[in-house]
Amino acid sequence: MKEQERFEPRIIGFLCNWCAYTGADLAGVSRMKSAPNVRVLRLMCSGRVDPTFVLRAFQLGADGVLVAGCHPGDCHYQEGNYKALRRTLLLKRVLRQFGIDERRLRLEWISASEGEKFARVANEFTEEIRALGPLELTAALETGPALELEEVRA
Amino acid sequence: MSKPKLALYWAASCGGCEITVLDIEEKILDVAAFFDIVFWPCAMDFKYKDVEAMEDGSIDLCLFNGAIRTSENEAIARLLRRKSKILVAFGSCACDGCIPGLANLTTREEILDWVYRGSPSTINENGVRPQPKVRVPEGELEIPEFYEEVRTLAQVVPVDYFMPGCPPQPPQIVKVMTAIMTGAQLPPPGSVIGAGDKTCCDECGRTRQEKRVKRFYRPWELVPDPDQCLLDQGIICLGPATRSGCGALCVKANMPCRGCYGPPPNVTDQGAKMISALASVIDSQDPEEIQRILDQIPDPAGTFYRFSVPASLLHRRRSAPAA
Amino acid sequence: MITVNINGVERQVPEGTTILQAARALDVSIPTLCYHPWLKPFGACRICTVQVQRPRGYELLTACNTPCEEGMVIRTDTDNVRQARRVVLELMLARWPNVPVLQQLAAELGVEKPRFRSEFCDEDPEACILCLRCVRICEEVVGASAIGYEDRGIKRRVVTPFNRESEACVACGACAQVCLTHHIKFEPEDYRGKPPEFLLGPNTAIFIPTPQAVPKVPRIDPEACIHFKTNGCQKCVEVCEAKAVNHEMTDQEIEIEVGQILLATGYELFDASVMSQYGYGRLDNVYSALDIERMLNATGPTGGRVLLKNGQPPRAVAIIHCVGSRDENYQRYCSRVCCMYALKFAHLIKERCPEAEVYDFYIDMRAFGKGYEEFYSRVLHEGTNVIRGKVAEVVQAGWSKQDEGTLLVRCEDTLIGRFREIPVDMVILCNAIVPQRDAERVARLFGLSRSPDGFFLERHPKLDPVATSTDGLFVAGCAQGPKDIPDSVAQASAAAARMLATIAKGVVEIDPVRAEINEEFCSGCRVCNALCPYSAIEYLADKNVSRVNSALCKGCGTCVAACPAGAITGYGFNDRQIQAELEGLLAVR
Amino acid sequence: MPYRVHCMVCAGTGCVSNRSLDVRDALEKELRKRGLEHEVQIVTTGCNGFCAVGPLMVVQPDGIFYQQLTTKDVPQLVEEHFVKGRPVQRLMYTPPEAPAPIPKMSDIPFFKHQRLIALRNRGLVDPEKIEDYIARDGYQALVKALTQMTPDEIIEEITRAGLRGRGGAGFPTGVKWRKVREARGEPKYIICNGDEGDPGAFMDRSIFESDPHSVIEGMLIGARAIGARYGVVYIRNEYPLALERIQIAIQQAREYGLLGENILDSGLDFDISVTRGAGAFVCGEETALIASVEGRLGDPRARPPYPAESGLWGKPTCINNVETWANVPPIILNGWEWYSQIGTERSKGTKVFSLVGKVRNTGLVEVPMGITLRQLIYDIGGGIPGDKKFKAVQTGGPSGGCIPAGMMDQPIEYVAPDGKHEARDYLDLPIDYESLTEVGSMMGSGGLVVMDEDTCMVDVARFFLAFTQDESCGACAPCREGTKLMLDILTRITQGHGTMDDLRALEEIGWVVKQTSLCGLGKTAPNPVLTTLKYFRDEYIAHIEAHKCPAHVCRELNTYRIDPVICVERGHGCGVCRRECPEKAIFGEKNQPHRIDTTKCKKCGVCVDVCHFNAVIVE
Repeated sequence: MKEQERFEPRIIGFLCNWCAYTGADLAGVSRMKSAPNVRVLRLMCSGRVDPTFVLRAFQLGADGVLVAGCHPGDCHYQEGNYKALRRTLLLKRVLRQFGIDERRLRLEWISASEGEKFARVANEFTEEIRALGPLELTAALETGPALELEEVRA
Repeated sequence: MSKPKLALYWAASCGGCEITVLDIEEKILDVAAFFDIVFWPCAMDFKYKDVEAMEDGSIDLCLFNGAIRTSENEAIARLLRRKSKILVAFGSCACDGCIPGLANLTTREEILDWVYRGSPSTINENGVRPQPKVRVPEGELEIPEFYEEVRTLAQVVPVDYFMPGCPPQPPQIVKVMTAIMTGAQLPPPGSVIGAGDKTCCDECGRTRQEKRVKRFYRPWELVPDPDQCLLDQGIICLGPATRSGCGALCVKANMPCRGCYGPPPNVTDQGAKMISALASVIDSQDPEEIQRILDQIPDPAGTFYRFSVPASLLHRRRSAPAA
Repeated sequence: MITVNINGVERQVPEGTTILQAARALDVSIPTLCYHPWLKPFGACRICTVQVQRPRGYELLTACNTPCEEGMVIRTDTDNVRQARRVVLELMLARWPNVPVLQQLAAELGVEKPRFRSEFCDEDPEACILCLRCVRICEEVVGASAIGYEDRGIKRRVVTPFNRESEACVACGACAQVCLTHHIKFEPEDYRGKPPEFLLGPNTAIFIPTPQAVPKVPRIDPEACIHFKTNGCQKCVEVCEAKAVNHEMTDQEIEIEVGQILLATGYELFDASVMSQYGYGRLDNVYSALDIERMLNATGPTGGRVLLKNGQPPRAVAIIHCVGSRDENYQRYCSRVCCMYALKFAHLIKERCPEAEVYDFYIDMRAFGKGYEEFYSRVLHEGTNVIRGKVAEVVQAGWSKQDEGTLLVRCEDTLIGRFREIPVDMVILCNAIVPQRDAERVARLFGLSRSPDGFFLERHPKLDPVATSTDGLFVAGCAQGPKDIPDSVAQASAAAARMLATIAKGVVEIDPVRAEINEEFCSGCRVCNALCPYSAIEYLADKNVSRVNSALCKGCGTCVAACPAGAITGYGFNDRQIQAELEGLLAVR
Repeated sequence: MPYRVHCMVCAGTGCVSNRSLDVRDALEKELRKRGLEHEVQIVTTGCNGFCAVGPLMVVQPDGIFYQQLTTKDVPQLVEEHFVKGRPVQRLMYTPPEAPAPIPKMSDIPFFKHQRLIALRNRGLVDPEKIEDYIARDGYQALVKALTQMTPDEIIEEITRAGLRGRGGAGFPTGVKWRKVREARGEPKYIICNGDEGDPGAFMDRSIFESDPHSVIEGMLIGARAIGARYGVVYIRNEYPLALERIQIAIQQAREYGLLGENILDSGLDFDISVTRGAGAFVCGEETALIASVEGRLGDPRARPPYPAESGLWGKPTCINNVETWANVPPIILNGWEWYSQIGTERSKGTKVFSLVGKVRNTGLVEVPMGITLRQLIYDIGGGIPGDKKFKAVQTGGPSGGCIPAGMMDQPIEYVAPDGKHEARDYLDLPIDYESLTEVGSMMGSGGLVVMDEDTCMVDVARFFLAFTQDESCGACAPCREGTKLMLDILTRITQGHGTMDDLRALEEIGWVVKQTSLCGLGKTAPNPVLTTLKYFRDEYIAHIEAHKCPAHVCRELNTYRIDPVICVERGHGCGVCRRECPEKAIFGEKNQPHRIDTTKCKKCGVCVDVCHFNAVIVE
């Protein structure tokens, strides 16, 4: 496959502000090479990641979603990461039932000092999603996304 | 001045919503008196051509229940949209896809294969399958096309009001009908009527503790305490993520709410919200133990999206099932 | 008021005053024996006889119980009075010649030698002279009525019913206190099983526990105080000018609205008896560090002298470090303070028993503080033997006479690589410092988590050691981990400073990022209540909704994600903002 | 058909112990045998007082007095007296020197000099029948008091009558009643003190046994006067018959509505309960008695407060002796003038004395105040038996003193009514409260012990002091220790080890115990010793210096000698004494004079008793 037609996966990365985001920042500061496919979204805590966001990301065309939080016990808010862990485990089962490969959703613990780990995870995850290919979730739906009457109102 | 015209139609659904209209007992007489029922194929013998003969927008109120499964459903949906001023997605099937919508978790091929070959009660040696057009001695027969997926009414035509519930409860119907009949000011188009803004918990009345669930039980595994919140007792109840309006009927019968009244106002994906809430209250920090607890939920998608697969963000399963 | 004439002096006295009281008011001395200010006058001894003029001559009456009458003329110094008192006294001396109080009275009244000797004569100087003050105080003041008298006439004796120990006796010692001849003794040792060191001063029911008690005020011991047993007595109330005694006072629970709390609940000493090999609580003369601290204290049971159980000073003392600390099966951490106080003990014992031999068993001598190392070398110079090795066990020495009572300390001296068995008289165990027994309950009460070793978890071990994860809650001293006094003081002042800083600011700043519940959509399902690590979300039962305490909320957003009704908005990171970000991120292919 | 003859058989304790009831039964059987049971009524009465000659019977209406009856005399008596109408001389009472028996009871000197008020119904009523009492104007005084007199008038009557307490102190009863009436506190109590602890005194017993209703009526009148709600009869447990009779009387009074609620619908609610004394002499003292009634240990307590203000259960209480209560009905019935004529100027009415000791007619006599000792001992008492010389009389029991008779040659003080002192022989001393207290004795309950020359005064003093010492409650030191020490001294003197200092000690200690003791027992215990010391000091000195007991009562001081002449001439050396002597201290042969070895002789006195010829001389 030619360089430019190669499938470039679009990955959304929900990073917790205290550890993962700082780690990613450290990776950048330390000039570590990491795949640009991970598009970062900063949240105060991995506990803030609502499964709705993950589904919304897939629905909007993301091919993979990375959730990164502090190591268990390190969470700035004590237990936020544990909640992320539980939600992710349940969400993976539902994704499987919706025919979406659960590997497209990945949960990682990255501490503020693990810039190198962030880079590694970003690269690994990008290759993994590339292998899985595009999700094309809504291609078949003629009418496009469900008519969101709520939007009308909001 | 002639009476306002009322139309009801029964698309891809169980027909319960037709019956629930009658469940408003003697009030049906007021409705009949107020409205001129121009199209109710389930109750009286109306034909398509009768509707096509009407001018556009002449039907004042159309209660459309049922999801869009076949081409016929789509056609009549578009027809009634054209013909009626107010089109109401009446009942969960029309609003969120409801039980028929669960088909989106499988494919068209798997359904037909199972019905006409796989199910233990089918005897179909030569694998006959129904075709959209078939020649028979009498002539050419046509049946509607069986779409790949189930869509909600709003995913086919713009809908003026959504009235959730499987079926919508008679007291809610009475409230809506009297509002219309008395000419009360109607809410802005697109809003949900016949239900509350709060969740089922608001009408439930059971005492609830801080949620710390160590184990999930299936409803048949224990007789729940009638005064304590079911979720506290480890029974999965979708009450917290379901719009109020039914008066928590199921919970009052000591059975968990399954979410038929659809998501509450601020929630787009009812299933996702329930996953988030439920996962958060699991009382364990060890991954293996969490997995063991989650194993106690045999069909997560079916449980959390029982009534809202088509309306959900993922809408349907991707064609190729995962390896 | 009535007027009476005592020895020629006119005097106005209120109705009902007895002659004795009137006389004492005029400080005319009248001898008394069976009279006691606390008791109703009884008139048993007749020593207080005075002469009252009567129309037909005179009458000898007892002053203690005869009320004054209008115009009564009383003489307390006539011959008849002196003669009557002398002979009555001689009668009593005939029966109890050696009772000091009678002999002293005899000297006063001029009775040289008792002329008579009764057949029932009792030589005992502490004989009971039947003044019945004991019986009366037990009846009238104490209200226990535990003792009385039996038989009649010359054979009358003060006894407990059936001469058996009376259950009614509340062991208050009142009878012993008023007994003129100390016939009733009061042995505190075996009484009421109080630990010996409390039996120092008089065992009254109201006492100052120890000279250094803080606050140094007397307090009432409910088990000993008669009032709580028989609702009688309350003499302390009567005598206290400041009227400060109040028996109804009970513990009160007072609730104070505070903004900040400093948890300085301290530590507990590890129960060394669990390590049976050291024999604490089983062998004599095996003491824990706190026992020795109490013994060395000047106000302690031995007045500061280091003594064995048999009262002799020890010839050899063993001090064993790390009892329960740095131990796989008990406490893994080091208790930090034992090494230094062990050296202090060694120094003090050397000072108090110069010829005693002191052995100090340690693993690593941790003299980490300022001036600690210098103290360690000084103690070494004073001749303390230090042996590096964990002590295996302490056993009773052999049964031969001269070994009787000595203990053998068995350990492996890792410096010389040989097993050693050292005979000592006394063993001092340096028990580990462990969290308070109720630490679990206190932690949960304050929503505080505990570090693996059970002490309270500080916000950050290095950067924020005195604060905790909850704002306004601070921790200092051994509650946060074993430490010695300098460190504890430092932490305490740090915590105080932090609290004062917040108070000084007067305003609590909360960062904008936090959550808020829209009560219109919340149905009180309480899913969010348990989630919040800062217990910032409380459930309002009456309105059936939950509410976020914005002062406590840190804005982590966990509850926003979890709320099934979408009723919680997280400012700064609400759903619509994040949705918009998602759409932006995924807009470009 | 009414009875023509009434046989009043005495059933007092004395006569009953002499089997007077057997005589009654025999009489009854005999009368039935003769068919006379309808004509002759047998009445068992209380004690007549003449215990020396019991069992006795008085045949009414002619008042024939039979004495020392036995069942064997009954047939003759019935035959002679009841059938033939001739009284039986043999069974009558003949005074010692008198020529012939005296048939009529009223002529017998023992009864003639008496004046009966408290004992007015003795021998005339059956104590167990209220009807008999009513027949003798019983309860008339109560009716008069309830209907015609106000409580103040009752008190006025008693006060003017001059009635004084018969318990021994002689406190004016009227004054006591007024104090209790005016004292604050409800309900009020009245107590009948029947403890009578004095040894040898049995007046209260015989009042209870012969006429219990007079006590009840007296208490009812007292209750009306004082406004008392409850009465208590405190009676010695050692008087079973008296206890039974007073209980029967109370029960009968209740049945007749004379006790209980609204008595004779006069609005007076009053009832009497009986409490039995536990035998302590000290419980005769009022505060000790109250303690005993309240169930507490019978110890006296200091006074004031007097029982009048705070007595039983802390309420105002009036305590009077049995005889005092018995005197009340006659006073109310006959008026105070009648009563105040009897007795002396300051001691009105009569006093019942129990005449005991060395006197021929021992028994119970009720004599007017002011009678002299001589009349009492000789006229009534019949003199000293065995023509022994009268030595002294002890009055007032253990609290009283001894009055010598033989001091003729020395003028003896006596306070005459006009307050002047006159020298009179004590025997002619009119007995009343003041006279007896003057001579150091005390009226006391009325015990009168006559002593003849064979009585050793030191021994008498020791006997009475031993009693009070043993009965001392032991609460206060002087009485407890003093009486014991005095007793030790007296015992030493009677054993011959006394010294002259002992006498001074006895007086000193006696004085202190008398002056400083808490209650009446202690204050009066030394009286017997002090009075014997005062009047019989020579006997004490004899005991101490001569080591001799003039009356040969103190055995350790006696020496026994056999008169050789009598022993041989009359006794022919019979040797009885030699055989009987437990110590084998007598030697001698038949027809030989016997000799006592004084070193072995334990002075037991057996030889004196066994020698028929009085050969043994005691010096």
